[in-house]
Amino acid sequence: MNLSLSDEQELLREAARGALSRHETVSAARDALEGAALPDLWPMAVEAGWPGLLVGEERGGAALAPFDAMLVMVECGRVLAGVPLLGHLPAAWLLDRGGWDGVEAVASGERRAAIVPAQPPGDLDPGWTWDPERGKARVPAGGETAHWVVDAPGADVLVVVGADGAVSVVEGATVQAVTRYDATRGLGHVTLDGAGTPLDVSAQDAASAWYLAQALLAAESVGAVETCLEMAVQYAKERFTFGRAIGSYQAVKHQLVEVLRLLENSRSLLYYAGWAGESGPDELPLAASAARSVAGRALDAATRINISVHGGIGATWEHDAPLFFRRAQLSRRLVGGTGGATDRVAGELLAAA
Amino acid sequence: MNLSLSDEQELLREAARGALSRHETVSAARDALEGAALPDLWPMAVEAGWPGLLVGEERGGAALAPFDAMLVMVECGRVLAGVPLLGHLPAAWLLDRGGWDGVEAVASGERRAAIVPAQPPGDLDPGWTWDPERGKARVPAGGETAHWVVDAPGADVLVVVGADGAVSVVEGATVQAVTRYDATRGLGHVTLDGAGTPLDVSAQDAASAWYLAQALLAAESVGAVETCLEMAVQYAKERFTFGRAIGSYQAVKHQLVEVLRLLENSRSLLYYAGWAGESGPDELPLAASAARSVAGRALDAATRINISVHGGIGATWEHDAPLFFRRAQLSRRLVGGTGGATDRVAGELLAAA
Amino acid sequence: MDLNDTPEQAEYRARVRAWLEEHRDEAPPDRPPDGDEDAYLAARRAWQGKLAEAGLAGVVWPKEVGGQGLGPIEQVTVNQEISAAGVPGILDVIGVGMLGPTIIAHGSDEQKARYLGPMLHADEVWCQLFSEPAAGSDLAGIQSRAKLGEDGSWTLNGQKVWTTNAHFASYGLLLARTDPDVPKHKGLTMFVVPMDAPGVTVRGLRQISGEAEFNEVFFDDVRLDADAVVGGVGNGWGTALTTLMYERLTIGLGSEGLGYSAERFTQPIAADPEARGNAEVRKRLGELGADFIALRFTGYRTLTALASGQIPGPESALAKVTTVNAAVAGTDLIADVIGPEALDESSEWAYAISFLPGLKSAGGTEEILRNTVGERVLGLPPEPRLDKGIPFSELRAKEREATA
Amino acid sequence: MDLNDTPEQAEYRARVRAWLEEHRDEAPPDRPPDGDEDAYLAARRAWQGKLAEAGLAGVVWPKEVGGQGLGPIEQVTVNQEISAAGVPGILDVIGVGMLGPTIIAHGSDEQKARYLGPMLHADEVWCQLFSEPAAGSDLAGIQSRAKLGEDGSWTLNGQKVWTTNAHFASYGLLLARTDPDVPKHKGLTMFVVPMDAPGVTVRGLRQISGEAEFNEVFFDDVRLDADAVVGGVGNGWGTALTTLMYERLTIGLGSEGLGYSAERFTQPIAADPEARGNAEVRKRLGELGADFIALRFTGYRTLTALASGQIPGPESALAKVTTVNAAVAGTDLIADVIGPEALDESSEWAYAISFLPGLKSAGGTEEILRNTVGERVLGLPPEPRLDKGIPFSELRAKEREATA
Repeated sequence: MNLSLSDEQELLREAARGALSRHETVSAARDALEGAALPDLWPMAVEAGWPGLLVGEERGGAALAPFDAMLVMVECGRVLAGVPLLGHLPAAWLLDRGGWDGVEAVASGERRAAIVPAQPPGDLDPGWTWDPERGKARVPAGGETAHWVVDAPGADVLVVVGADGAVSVVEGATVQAVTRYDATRGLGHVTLDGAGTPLDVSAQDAASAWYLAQALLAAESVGAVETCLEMAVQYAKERFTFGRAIGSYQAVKHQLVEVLRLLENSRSLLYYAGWAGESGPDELPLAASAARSVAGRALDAATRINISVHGGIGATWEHDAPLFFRRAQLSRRLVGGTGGATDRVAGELLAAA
Repeated sequence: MNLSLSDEQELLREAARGALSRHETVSAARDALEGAALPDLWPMAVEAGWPGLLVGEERGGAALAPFDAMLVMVECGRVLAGVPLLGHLPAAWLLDRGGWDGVEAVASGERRAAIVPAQPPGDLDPGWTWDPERGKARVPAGGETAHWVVDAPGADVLVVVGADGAVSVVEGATVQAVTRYDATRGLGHVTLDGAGTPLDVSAQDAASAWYLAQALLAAESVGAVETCLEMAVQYAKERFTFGRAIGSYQAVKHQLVEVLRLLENSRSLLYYAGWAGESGPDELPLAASAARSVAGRALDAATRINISVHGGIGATWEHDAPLFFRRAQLSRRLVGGTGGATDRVAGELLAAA
Repeated sequence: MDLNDTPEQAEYRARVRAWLEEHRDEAPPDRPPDGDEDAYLAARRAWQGKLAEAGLAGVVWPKEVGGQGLGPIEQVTVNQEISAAGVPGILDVIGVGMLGPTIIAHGSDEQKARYLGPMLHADEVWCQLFSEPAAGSDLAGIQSRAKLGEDGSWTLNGQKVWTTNAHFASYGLLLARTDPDVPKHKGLTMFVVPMDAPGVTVRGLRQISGEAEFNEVFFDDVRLDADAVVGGVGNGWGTALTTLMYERLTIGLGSEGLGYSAERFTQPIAADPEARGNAEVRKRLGELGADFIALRFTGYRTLTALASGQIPGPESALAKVTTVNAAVAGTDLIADVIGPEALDESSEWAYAISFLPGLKSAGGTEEILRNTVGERVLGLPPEPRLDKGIPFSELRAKEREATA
Repeated sequence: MDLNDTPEQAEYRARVRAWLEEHRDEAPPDRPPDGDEDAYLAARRAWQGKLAEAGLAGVVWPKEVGGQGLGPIEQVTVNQEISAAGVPGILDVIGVGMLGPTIIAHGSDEQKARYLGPMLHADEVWCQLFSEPAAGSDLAGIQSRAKLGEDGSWTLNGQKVWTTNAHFASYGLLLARTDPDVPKHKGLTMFVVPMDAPGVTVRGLRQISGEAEFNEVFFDDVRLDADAVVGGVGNGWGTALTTLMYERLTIGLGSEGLGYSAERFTQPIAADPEARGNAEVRKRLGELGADFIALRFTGYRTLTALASGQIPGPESALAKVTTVNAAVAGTDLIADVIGPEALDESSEWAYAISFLPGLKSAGGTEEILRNTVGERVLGLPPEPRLDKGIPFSELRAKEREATA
């Protein structure tokens, strides 16, 4: 029993924080809302070796574990960095599992991949479902256009999980780029014409890719919660009203502690998801869904509380708090939704009962 | 536009409070948990004219409106009085509507009635449903035993709403008295052998009886919330910690204000339900369900917060706070449940959209 | 208990309705069309002028200052009929609803004669200059400073924030500190400030949506005449309390005015067969729907109290808490049902999602409202106050020290 | 990150498991059967004695006082194996877990020699005599008074409350005020009190369920010898902090020990085909289930910190908040699904529903926990303290005045 980070993991995290700190990602998030182009952080990611984090060494990757990738996502989430790892990492992992020819270029980041994921069968629904027009997984796969696919715009390779969990590789699909509310999140409507190359992976692998995405999104959310809590605590120490720092009032203090409580619970579940991703595949559906569910709730609470602790100024365009709020609003409705993950927690518990 | 009480209503309320104050109803609620008999409050109710509140004058009743009955229920709820009006009043009202022969004796209180209610059709379910083994309405009528019928034990006349909303009068049914958690609430499992006399009322009347019961339960809950808030506020003024009255701490103060907020919302909805019960029958399903839903939430919050404001002592047998908590726990699961009422609010809104 | 109009009220309502029926074609649209904002404002000013001439503005103002001398029920009747007719109401809600009544209560005869008529007809729109960046919940902690000159005029320096309509207002009612060496509630004075005076700068303050719904206003050596003082030098706090009371009243009667209602949040769910049968969606809709319906009746209760001569207390502030929280629950639900498309910036839902976090603090944070209600309504003991009786200048020094 | 045992840990676990396997038949049932409580207690004492002899009690106590000198991971391993074997653990969790370590840290050599052995073997069970009716959240506000006599002995008067096991304990560790004329944290002293001393009265205190899970203890001129003092006269607060630290540790490692888990709340829903397909039920189950799973891993994190020599801070108190709230959500859900039958007094659910409101305040109210974490972990400024530096006797007089 030892949940402390290894020296390598500490290094990975420090390096990520350092690399990201050289970019003005938060103000870029604001500028992007007004149409400015986001800084291209992919070269930085490539230099850091992130594209190949989950690809085997013999294929040019770093052969690290999901938990390591989650550590990187936490750092990206802390600064709202628009690094398209949420789409790339599960895709690269599947391409590696399936022994796809071009995986080296994906691992090196020369080519960027994105997953068009599908939600694995659950206790109530025996079929695979995917995102139709909403951010939810509830219509059986088979439609021609997959909506709201994260990181699809600009991806060179799409890894598509279809009905019955079969996976195929699609190059050159038509992707309509869209932006919704959080301009740092690349989204696309992907039109599939069925002309993919089958990838030799199991349905279990396809399922793991879905849960990996849930865990990565949970980690990214944890990072954003950390920043919101730090911002709000700092302000609560500095802002005075009625002769006292506002953080000395229970109404403020207890809300901040509530964010901490949700953050600690989310962190605990990142460990679970990380462990399951490496050593406990049977528990991955429960672990990753629980992490997504609790981190999603934490993100929702943290971004709202951060604004309200700041009072009126927290709800202005020039403040950073709304940028995190925008992140929360969109994340909650992507890749099956926070609600879908919560439902899956129940489904896994019920199936095991 | 005038929502103030009439002089007659003020009098009715004062009289109810006065009559109830002559009984030790709260300590009786505690003693009853250890098997003591509850004081028989029916003679007091008879003397006050409550059994005939909703029966026409020509049949010996007071011909008052649902809102008047709700005012009496608020007072009963304030002191946890075990007066079986929740079963009697809707039953008496239906018997009056149907021109039942023996209604005078019911109006006078010489004979006590109780309703075996059924939930009217909603937007999703075209059929009538009633309480099966749970406090919920979800199994089509037609079973032989209706469980958890409020005030059934000791009732002389049962008014049974059956499948398709037909109503019949049953005398001498087999009633198995049961007690669950709140010993002031008479409950019975009623075995129906089908030998009732049809009562000539419309399905709309049968539906109104259900919603009347919802409104009465809402009113009774409002009374209990009032008492809990008063208890907690009083204690918060008197109890000191770290040199200050605990009510001066925001954590305590804001919780008490939250109870007040829920209470005020509940009171507002009692007006709506009262108005609809008298003048707006089309809105009664929405109004009564909304009142039940919000008052139920208020009761849940008020009873829990009352205990926690009192600290450890609030969770002891000798304290009154747990008796109100017990009331809340059971009420929440009776007559379709608070959750059922909330669902019905949604159903009415959706049906009207 | 009666939800219906009395015969007199019904007659009044009929007259209001008839006038609106006859003149609705003269009304501008409720929201500016894309394009010329100046022209739109001019049309709204003209429309308020017509409403005022017809007696549909300043309903509760006394007759001697141009009002109708009627009660809150008539005011609500007018609001309801205007809403039912689908036309916009008055442009200067803040002036006519809150600042005018303050001048009526505390202003000099000259001030009343000069300002109230043009305000009522929207020839001159007003703005409220109370809030400051460093004085949020603690309104009395304002730092804008007016210094008395030897000639009896004042020189004003400072900054205000959250100022609605400042960019086209003619006048502002401003609270400034005139004596920093007494405890903070005592050294304040209320002024009328011409918004075109030299040294006044207005800057739009953008909200989450990107729209500038408020302004910041800067004062740089702005000269005010002696007769700009409203209610007496050093009496600013008492004068401001009148404004705040009318603000509460406006909010208390206007819970449906924010445009949120049970019906609005029901619509998109009713249109979605799967969502309308989903137990979790229904639970959330049922809870927030019941809250909105409760607010409607809380409004009727407030009105009943007003009509019998009572002034609504701080408890009507709780209606604002319910409104904001139910609306947040509603937008959360709708966006969960609709998905990312609800977050399109041009969607009404995205607009509401962006608007609500700011509304939570507007007009007093939820925390301050709960404090006030806990102390004034429930009679709970106040927080210990560390700032009582201490000169304002000394307080500020302490603060700087604590955060250094 | 490794959830598995190291080889050494695995070997230790195997040894523990083997011993339990061999001796499980000697264990009494976990709950008293109806009937003879004295006989049941005797069996539990004997079982603790066997566990102690096998090295499965006092795992983290130093070897020189009869413990094993091992670490928290071994302690948790023992807990897990005892739980897996389905046998009860030690009877005197409070004594061995919290009071023994306090005596080890602050007691005299004589006290250690006299008390620790019989405590470990449950020959003498202990109880904790800190809480008082008037000193709830403010533990230092205790009023029980010990006066020093001329012969060096003490005379104790006062009342304690929420005392687990007092009705069969041999000794209690008691905090009393020995000097009321200094500020409240300074005038306290810790004592060992024989529970059979003349003047000690124990009365059962019934909870919501009707069961007497705690006791009140009254002291009426109880005479204590000079050597009853633990940690020095006037040092009672510091001594008590050691106990509280071990209490936090016991709670932090024991989040699953209260018997609530995701699995437990899933069971009744899994058995109900309609409930398990209901979206609202699933949402509630999913949320509370995820919370319980998080608690399990929070426990592992605490253990990781302990194993590397860190002491868990006040943030582990948050685990208690999550536990209580998730358990309340769980019982609410189950009773909604099952209906009134879940409220039968003999049902496990009714018992939990009755138990949880008291648990919310036990070991510090949620409000106090949030204060502590906000100040110690987040570094937020404290509440203004009105009682600082004021002699206890004067504070009490002020209180009486304020409520008069």
